[in-house]
Amino acid sequence: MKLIWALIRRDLTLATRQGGGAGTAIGFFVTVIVLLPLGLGPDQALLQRIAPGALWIALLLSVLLSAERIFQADYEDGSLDAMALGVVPLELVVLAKAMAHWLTTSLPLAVVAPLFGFLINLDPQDILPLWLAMMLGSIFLSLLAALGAAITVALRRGGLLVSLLILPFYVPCLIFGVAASRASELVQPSLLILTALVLASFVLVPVAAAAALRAYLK
Amino acid sequence: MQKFANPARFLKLAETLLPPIWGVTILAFAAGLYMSLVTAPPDYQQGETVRIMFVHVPAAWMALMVYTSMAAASIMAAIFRHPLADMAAKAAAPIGAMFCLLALITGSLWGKPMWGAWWVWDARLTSVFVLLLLYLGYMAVWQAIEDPHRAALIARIVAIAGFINVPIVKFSVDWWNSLHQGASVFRMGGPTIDARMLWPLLIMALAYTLLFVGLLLVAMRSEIAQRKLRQLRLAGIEGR
Amino acid sequence: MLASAGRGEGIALPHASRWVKRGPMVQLHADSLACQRGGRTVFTDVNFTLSSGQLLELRGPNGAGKSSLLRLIAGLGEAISGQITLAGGNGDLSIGQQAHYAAHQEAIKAPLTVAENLKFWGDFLGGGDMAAALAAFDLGALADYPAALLSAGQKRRLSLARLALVPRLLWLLDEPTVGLDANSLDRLTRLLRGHLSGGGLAVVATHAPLDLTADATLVLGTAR
Amino acid sequence: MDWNAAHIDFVIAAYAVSFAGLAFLMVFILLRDRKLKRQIATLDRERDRRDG
Repeated sequence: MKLIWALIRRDLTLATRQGGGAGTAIGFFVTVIVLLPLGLGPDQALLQRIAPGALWIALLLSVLLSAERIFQADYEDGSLDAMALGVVPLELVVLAKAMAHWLTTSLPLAVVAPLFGFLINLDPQDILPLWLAMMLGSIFLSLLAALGAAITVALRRGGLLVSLLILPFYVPCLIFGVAASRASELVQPSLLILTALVLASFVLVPVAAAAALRAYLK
Repeated sequence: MQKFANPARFLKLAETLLPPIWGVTILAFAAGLYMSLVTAPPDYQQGETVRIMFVHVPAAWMALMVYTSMAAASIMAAIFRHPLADMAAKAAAPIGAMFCLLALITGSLWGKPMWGAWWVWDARLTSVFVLLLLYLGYMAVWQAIEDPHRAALIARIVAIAGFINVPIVKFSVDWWNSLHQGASVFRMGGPTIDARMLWPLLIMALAYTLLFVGLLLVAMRSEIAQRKLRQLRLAGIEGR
Repeated sequence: MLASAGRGEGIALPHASRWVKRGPMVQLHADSLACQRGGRTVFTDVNFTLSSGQLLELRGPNGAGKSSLLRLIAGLGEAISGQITLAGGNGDLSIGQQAHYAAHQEAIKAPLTVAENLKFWGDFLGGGDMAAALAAFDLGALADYPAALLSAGQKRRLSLARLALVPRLLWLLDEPTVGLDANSLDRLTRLLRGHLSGGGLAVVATHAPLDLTADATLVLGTAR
Repeated sequence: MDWNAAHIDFVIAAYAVSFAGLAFLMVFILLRDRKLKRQIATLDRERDRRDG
């Protein structure tokens, strides 16, 4: 697996050198959160009730925003062609790219998200379950973002299509993620189902995304 | 290797099948309408509004059945590399999307008199809504990619992935629904459906299915014609 | 159907050295190949056979399908008819996985330095010889410069350096001489000659003639 | 069916929308089919004229 780690390490250095990745996503996230009280009014009780859901939706949209860039650069500069000729199956390349995107964008977001909960009066004892659920859910979000990116890699205005294609897949993750965030105790059914979703996507998404990339390489 | 299956055989088949299909479809609709509007009894609770069921339920069934057949066609196309299967899925998508839309509209028209709200986050209606998004996503893929062969490869993946997503969404929305509301009051015509209610439902479902098959054959004929048109135009350009 | 589709099925990831086989006759064979791009036929009925140590030169006007043929051989394309087989290579690897495909796009990441770019490809392709790669195109001096600052010619040299980084049986070069100065051209020719004498195969699409005698020449795009 | 029962307008609306939707779908598909057939016919005639 040294070969896969080379790809993840390269993407990490690229993200840190170019910056932008986590920064813009967190910026977008905070903007969405700030808009909520402006739109719904400063009623603390209302905000507290919708806080976990709102944080999850903002996280989901922020990851979606950065989805398009996962394969774009590699497709345009020919790296994808060269990687397809590597000994590493394309499925593992997709997994590595998705993990790199998770480490550079979704994970920082998931770590930071509950901290911005105070803006919308998040109940403090909800912070820990929210954190745990978001850490887990963000993997699923990144993997699906990678699938959306693979499907629209060569399209000019792919961004819109990615959202339309991927949001239906985000529905289960949102439902179980928010349920797990409102947990009385940490580990309970919705968190387990969320884990199941993550594990299932670990297997299914790379296969589908690799097939999509192959369609563009052909 | 994508040898273009000769469509002549399919076109001849469509030519012979279409007239009888249209005939039976009209009969089925006539019988179905008569039975659902006249012979079926009003519901003891809902009164006449239960008749909306005869257009709502078949549309919902068809929306799911058409998406399932699109996924099946995509799997067939992936395994047997048969381009007609891709075209069948592409042709079926708009028809399925229309059924889905009709299921949602009639569902909300049924919900308004029953619960006083145009849209109720009932588990089934929500799943059908997500299904509509899957249809739109699938159709958008064909629009977004010019090269037909490449579009077919991508559309297959979207159809199959979407198909895997449908039960997951259904499960999560049911679970979510039980979390926020009690089991929805929206029972489909009580525990055992009265025979006089069941027959119109089945006849209407049959009519919808026949209409789908007929429209699918015509739409596939158009897809073949469109591909032929594209090749004629390309051949035209190459000549100059 | 392509003899071996461009999917790496090999579970065990073989190490670089097992790829270049000395001795037994390796043969790349294509018969009645036809290719379509976006509904337009690019070429039909292409046949050739290439054995160890031989160079096939592709000639023909732009858009004649030279790049498409190279991509087909690398497994990055799908022929509508005909087959490509590599006899004698490593059985459980596809043709593409035993080939280097140097395309117009150089697969170079601007923020990374020259050394980091090469290091990544070395690691990703299963162990690379950095020193040889840097030396092959005299990139030693540029090793620590970010690729963004390189000129077109230097970028081309970095891209071609991958040929020396990881030994592969079959070289597919798409107009490699573009942007190279005389010195680099000479280095490329020496590298290619070494590859061929070591039993490697090469298919090169080029306008500028290399001062290497091609064993076979295939002209595309005339059968209009 | 009792035509002046409560909410009868919803039932009529539901049926009307359903058949409007299906009719629109049919018309759309059949028109597109005929349009394509005509386009192919003209192109075929043109090609025959050019090659003939």
